[in-house]
Amino acid sequence: IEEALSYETGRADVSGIDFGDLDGEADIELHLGGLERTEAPHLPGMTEPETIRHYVRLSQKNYAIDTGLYPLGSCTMKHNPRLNEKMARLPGFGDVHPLQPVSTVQGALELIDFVATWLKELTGMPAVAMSPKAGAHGELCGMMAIKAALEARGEARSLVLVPESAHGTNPATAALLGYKVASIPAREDGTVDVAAVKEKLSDEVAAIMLTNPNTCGLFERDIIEIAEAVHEAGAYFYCDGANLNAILGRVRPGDLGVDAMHINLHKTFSTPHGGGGPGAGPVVLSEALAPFAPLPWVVSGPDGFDLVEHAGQAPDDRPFGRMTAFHGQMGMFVRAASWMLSHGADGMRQAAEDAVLSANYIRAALQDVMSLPFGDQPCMHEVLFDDTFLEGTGVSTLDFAKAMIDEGYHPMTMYFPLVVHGAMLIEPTESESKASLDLFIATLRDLAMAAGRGDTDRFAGAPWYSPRRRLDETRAARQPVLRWTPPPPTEPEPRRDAAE
Amino acid sequence: IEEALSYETGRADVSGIDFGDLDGEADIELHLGGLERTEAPHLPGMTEPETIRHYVRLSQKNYAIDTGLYPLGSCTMKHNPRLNEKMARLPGFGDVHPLQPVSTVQGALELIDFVATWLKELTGMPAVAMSPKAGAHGELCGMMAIKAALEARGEARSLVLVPESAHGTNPATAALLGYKVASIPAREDGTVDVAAVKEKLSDEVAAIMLTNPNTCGLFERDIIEIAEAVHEAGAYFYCDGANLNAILGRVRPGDLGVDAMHINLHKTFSTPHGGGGPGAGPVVLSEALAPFAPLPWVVSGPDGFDLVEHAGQAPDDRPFGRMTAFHGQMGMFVRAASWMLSHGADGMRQAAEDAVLSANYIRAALQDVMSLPFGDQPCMHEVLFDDTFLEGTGVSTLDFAKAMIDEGYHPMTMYFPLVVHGAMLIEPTESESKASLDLFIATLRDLAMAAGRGDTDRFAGAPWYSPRRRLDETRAARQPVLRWTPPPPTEPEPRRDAAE
Amino acid sequence: MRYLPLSDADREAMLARIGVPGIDELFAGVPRAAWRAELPDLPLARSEMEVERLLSRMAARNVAAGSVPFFVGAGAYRHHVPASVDHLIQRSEFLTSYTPYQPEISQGTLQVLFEFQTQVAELTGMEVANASMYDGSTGTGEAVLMAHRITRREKAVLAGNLHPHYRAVVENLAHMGGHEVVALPPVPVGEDDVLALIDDDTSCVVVQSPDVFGNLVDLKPIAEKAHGHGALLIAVFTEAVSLGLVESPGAMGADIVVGEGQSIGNGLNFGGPYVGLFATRAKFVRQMPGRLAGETVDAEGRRGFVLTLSTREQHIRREKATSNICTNSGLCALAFTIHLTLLGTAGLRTLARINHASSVKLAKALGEVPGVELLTHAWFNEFTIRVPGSAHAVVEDLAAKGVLGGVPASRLFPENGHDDLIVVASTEVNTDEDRAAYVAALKEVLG
Amino acid sequence: MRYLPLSDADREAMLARIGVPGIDELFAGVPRAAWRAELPDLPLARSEMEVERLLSRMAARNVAAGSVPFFVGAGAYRHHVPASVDHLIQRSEFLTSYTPYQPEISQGTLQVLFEFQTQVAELTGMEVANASMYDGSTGTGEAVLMAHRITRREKAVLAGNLHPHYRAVVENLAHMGGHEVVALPPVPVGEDDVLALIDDDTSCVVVQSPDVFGNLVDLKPIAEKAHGHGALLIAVFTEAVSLGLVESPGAMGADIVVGEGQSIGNGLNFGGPYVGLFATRAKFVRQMPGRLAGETVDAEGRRGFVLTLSTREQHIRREKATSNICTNSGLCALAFTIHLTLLGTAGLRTLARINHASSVKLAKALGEVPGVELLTHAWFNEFTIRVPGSAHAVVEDLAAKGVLGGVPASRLFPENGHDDLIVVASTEVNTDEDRAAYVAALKEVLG
Repeated sequence: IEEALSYETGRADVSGIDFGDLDGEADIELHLGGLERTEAPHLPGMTEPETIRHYVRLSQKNYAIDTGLYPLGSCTMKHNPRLNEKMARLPGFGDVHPLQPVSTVQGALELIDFVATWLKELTGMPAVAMSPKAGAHGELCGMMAIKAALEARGEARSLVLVPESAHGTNPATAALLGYKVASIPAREDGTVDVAAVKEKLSDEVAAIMLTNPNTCGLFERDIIEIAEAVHEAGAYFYCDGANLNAILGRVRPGDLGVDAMHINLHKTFSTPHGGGGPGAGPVVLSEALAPFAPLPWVVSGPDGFDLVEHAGQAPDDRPFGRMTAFHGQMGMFVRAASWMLSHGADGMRQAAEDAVLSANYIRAALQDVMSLPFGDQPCMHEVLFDDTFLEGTGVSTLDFAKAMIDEGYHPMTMYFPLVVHGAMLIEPTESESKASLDLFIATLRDLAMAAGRGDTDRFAGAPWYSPRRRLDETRAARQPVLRWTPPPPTEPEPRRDAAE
Repeated sequence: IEEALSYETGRADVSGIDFGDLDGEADIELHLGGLERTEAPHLPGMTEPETIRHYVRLSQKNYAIDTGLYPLGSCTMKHNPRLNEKMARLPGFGDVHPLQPVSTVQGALELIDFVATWLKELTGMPAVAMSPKAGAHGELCGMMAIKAALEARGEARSLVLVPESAHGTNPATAALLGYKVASIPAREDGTVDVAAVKEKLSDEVAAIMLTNPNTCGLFERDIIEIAEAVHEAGAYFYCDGANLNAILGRVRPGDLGVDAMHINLHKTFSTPHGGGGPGAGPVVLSEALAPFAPLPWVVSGPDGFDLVEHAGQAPDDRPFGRMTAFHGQMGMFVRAASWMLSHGADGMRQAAEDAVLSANYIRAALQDVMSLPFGDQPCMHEVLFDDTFLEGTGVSTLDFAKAMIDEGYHPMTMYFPLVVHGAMLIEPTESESKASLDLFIATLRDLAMAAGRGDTDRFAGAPWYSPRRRLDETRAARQPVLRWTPPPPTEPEPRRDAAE
Repeated sequence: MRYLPLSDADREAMLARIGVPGIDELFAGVPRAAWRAELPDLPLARSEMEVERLLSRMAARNVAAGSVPFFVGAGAYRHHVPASVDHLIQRSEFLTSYTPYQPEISQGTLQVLFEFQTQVAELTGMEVANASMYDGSTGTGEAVLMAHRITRREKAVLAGNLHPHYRAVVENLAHMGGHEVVALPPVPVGEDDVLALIDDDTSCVVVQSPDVFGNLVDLKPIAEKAHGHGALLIAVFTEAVSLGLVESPGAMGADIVVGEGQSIGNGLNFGGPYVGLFATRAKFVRQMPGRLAGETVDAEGRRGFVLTLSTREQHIRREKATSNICTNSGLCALAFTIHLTLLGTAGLRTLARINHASSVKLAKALGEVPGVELLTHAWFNEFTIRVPGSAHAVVEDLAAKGVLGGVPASRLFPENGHDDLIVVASTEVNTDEDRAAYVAALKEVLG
Repeated sequence: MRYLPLSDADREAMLARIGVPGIDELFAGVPRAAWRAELPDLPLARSEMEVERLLSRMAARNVAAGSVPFFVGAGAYRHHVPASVDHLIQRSEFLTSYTPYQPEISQGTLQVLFEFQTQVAELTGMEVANASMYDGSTGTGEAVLMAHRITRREKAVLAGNLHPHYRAVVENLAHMGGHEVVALPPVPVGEDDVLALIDDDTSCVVVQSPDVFGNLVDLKPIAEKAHGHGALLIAVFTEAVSLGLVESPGAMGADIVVGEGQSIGNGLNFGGPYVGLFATRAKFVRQMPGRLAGETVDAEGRRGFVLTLSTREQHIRREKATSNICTNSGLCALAFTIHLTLLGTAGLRTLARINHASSVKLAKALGEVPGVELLTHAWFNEFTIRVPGSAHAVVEDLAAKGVLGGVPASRLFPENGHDDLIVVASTEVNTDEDRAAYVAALKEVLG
């Protein structure tokens, strides 16, 4: 069933909001200094029944964790408990203003302090900056702290080392701060070679940005050595925390020599992705970087909690600046706190183990029909396949992934990381039952065998059964249509009522 | 995508509920007098992620008002505002016990009194019994009040008059109270003939049960005369209020001589149908019947509200008994109150007018391709077609309705009322936009013309595109399978893992 | 008006299409005498914000159970309902769908009902269950009528400790339908004479366990006696969680089991909507009232579900129907099914044991308050205490101190003289602090 | 654990299939030195009921805005959000879906973003908008960087009355990126010297209207001067509802419009998550940061939507990307879109007028309190008053009396000496009683 745009069905003079008694208020004398709007924005209005139906129908065109397994490697699409949503909507959290007097938000500050404390304990790091709004924002925050620390030392280093397998945000973040990016190749086994790192290290290197576990689904086995080498060179170790889910409660980044790491609350701590956001990306910091953490932060004292919002309030610290207005993604903190409390120390560790177990189960069950680029070694919470098994079949990674849609699954992450050809990165998370994993495995085996048989029809045109078939992305980019515009006026046709 | 039964995927030893600190409590010494359960019930358990996905996927197999027009005549499937759901969940309404001290539930009693007051004003009736749980329960309540009133007069009348076009609940209710049912035929124009009523009236007649507007979508034009005749014969006039939506704010049943009428809060006042319930069926009563209203009821006094729960508390009244435990469908009262307040006197009248207008719009737009059994006269909030237009096409009313499913619509009410052949009763309600009505009309025109063309393939096998095709109802009734049972034990097969 | 999609321009266009000058012409079938020119004497439309403000103020005049130490039961119980349950029942596709008469596009609701029926049958220890009744009390009324149909007798015997509202519903139906009811007086301690009343005219014996005072009742001797006289045993419960720990009525010989399902998945809601559970033996299924979902296949041979055996029902059988009922408590049944699926066998057992433990702790603590006597010997999560003086006054005094301490028996049985009894429930939601607050408040009130 | 579907038996079966004796073998890649044998030093798993109790207690230690007369603004505003908005954004298919990288099964999210982009462009009077930023402050930072890219200059001029947090974000980015920022001091009354600072090195001028004190600013002369020097005008707003009544930045000549969308569809949430709105001229679209949804067709020629122009983005361009941003504020943007669709042009205008009226009433009433001076002459729903003595103390005293009366300017600008100013907002949620309560409390505090 097709669903038109609100711009095609809505009407500017219709509203789904009544103002009741207040309607009269609108007639008051204006104090706008002559700046009244001259041209009204064109906003289609709909009554509530129309609005509900429009967005319910649109929602039905989406895939979601609640409707099926979401094997997107590096994205950690896990179950979002409904309790978390309920807690975030308590008026004491959801209906509190960021600039209310501190005396009226003691519980809110306590909540932030609570999440901070748990994040520090889980990562073994002494400090955390809570305000970054998402993972990439956290990266920016961490790298800013590094830059500030270097500046405090009077050094202006120019280079950041980033492995080939890194998320694109890593080099983009470094570049945003004016750094040049030097790429480090991966070893045969998919990990970063400590020798390759040492080779690039110099007094021009500000930091290395490593993802660990890395995007090949492997733990960087030389990480401690790498960290030591980096520190020896006077540089800092930024760790991309996107894959924290694999090691939660088992390994502490602080024990590995990490100086800064962002934490995606929307991955590891189950705050919902919401079709692409909002995220939340607190950054844990080492002793060396802690003094440079950005404003604001929460402090606790004998009279309760307080907020440090200005540098003048914290004479012993040297905050490098402010990442955003206000205090960070409070709504996400509440959800994460709910998840943390629910799991506890034992449940979090179990979650990490189950995530790793499930990824390895998929690896073991598919290795004979798909291909593992780095051989038969255990993976962490995600397993990376390449397209060797599709060679000569006429089926591409993209085709294979799109064919999964017809089987009722969201595709895995494709063509990432860049270090292997035709990458397929699968992350089941700890939220899937064994029955669900078995069905997923059976489906992928079936597809892999169909590809092997040369059943290319099933792949080339896929998906067939989704709300849309393959979309022309080239056309979208070449002739961008980024908003609705009114259709060109046509000759008025003789009026034809649908009812006639 | 298929979804297995919870009994097939759940596991008795799995739970989606944790008890945390309370787990230890379970080991306490028992005080059960030796009545501990010997055989555990077989209940499949699922963790929360599994449960959410199971029921989300099941929900996706349902049609709903929120997903499309629901043209079920006599059912009044209108928009259910989300505000109502929010209000019903306020802790002060949703988390209050029916037997708390009256001093702690003053707001709850006020709410019941509020709804009662509005219902009385809207119907022009002096009293209302709030406790009936649904429409049919309200009928039972109203007819009990009539029986009680007759008994109080020392009369034991034996007969209830019911027109052919009545809902099945009417005769069923009369029978439940030991009455014989005498049927009254409809006139050519679809209404009840006052002469036919008078002919059946006698001192054995306890009541007439009339639906008004009736199930042919017509207002009973002789209703006042009928009421007078009924009263003259010493009988009472029970009005089935299912179709109140047509006349809300424009006609008061109390002005028509009605003695008792139930009100479906889940129809006229938009409390959600929820896949079949819960409903709520308060009954308004005339002066003659008011003293016999069942327990309990709310009274207001200088010190606030009070509850009359026992006959002894109301020496001047003669309650006939109790319809149910506690005070009725409070949760539905809150939703109805929210709808009433939102619409106000003006909005309710407008809703009724829009409902009538929309039904007539459909009538006017389809009358040339479908067939109206009672000619070209205005209808109320629903329009009745018969299958004359399908004669000779090989397409039945059922086929026609099932073909609507493939077009994305829920079928209309079929084969009811019984007074016309192959009835199709369409009620759009006031919740549809003109664009939505136009699309519905265009679809039905298209189907009617396809049937006329003899395009029987489109109908005979329909629906083709729904989660299930036509289901074998005969088999279901002949060999009833009303619950899951464990599959018979089979020879253990050699273990075959899905992963292999 | 935010809920009405037609604009004035739409209305005019539609009237033109219909061919009438105004809306009044469409009401031409209504006798002029019945037309109301003026609007109802009620306030005009209000904004969402205003409605929210008004109703929130009303709600704030109630003491929400969750805001105080809370021990009220006697037919409705406060339990913790997981957030996921309320989330799922608010899915548009469940909330705003109709009775699943068109099975092709209602498999969601139908499969849920099939799961529900299986769960209820398992829970009660019976073979089949229907898709739910309005609530426990009306279900009990229907059970008695069903027993009359099966036995072709018309006398029901009611145990004294049946919930008085349930009894009132049965008596009312019997009175109105011309049947006989013999009801015993309530007996807070000890047993009543229900066995003695069973004779060859008896259609059914109706016994509640846990009863309204909290006592657990061994149904086996009653079933035996009833069956010996060709009568049926109707077992009633008001606390569904008890079935996780207490012997099932089916195992004790009941023929029809009926009860209130509110405790699982549903909030207190000041008494409604609730969900009546109704189960019986397979051989009685065609005499069972209410809606039933059944398994079948579709045109392609795939398993599917439909409403079935509707030839029992009013919309087909009219005056010959088994009941006039034509709704179930669908959404409440859905909540019940989801919550019970989350619990599973293991979770229900733990929940039941925690409830029992909670009430045992409270019973012991209250029994040690000077002047208070614990009357109940075997119970699940509810029991009865005797206090010096008026129980009604004690409960009011407790409420004034912020403790909702139970139901005075005099509110349930105003004519039976049990003025010094309080029926007290304690569930998994009650903490040690709640119980300590009760004990402290009671000491103050009595002291 | 209720969220973990694997049972111990499942785990064993899976380990066996993998062919390892235990879970530790799967962590073999982790250096032994980094293994933690013991659990983190944190409490163990808790039940839903316990978590609810703990977090509810924390929440209860805050004064919820809706529970008191509330007039706090300065970058976040309390408006009424219809219940339907929150219902819809909680639909599983919106709430628990990922970034719509697979357009075939993400048309719901993509079409919403396309509607959102159109609405934002219309609202701001611009040609195109992106699919949202984290919030208004970070969006402002991105806007400045975008202006640098377009003009190939690196000096930004900030008006004094830009929200100080926004200014801090811009300054931080500039400092870290090696760019120049010239920022003027705040000017509660009158105009600052922004015009004088624009020169041929200027990349952009950043001006907020309504500004942080509530003043409306005529952007036309600033746009003219900026354009004359080849610089861009970045117009900032923190109150999106103002765009329903105040001249659009686009109409006044802005090149980039950026602001906070929280006011529409989103609650206060103690500062986040919010939704940044970002719009510009069509010719700058390839320099725009953030996600974009675009229209195209599928293999059958049907209209559909995709994420597009991603060659600007980090996952393709890596260090050459326009920004490192890789999320938007999807769910908040959805709430914004739904609420704005409910409002429509007519509803937004009425809402904006009601807001203005609400603040005009309050401004007049407060201005009549002895000792209080109303400083703002032209405003939307927020204005600044001068009180005798410390504004900080007055606000605290008001809070103690149960009125949240605004933000002391000293909290915003601690180093600029405006210690006697309070920034006060009044919206459609404020009633006459709220305003009367404020006036009364203020008189008491000052009296």
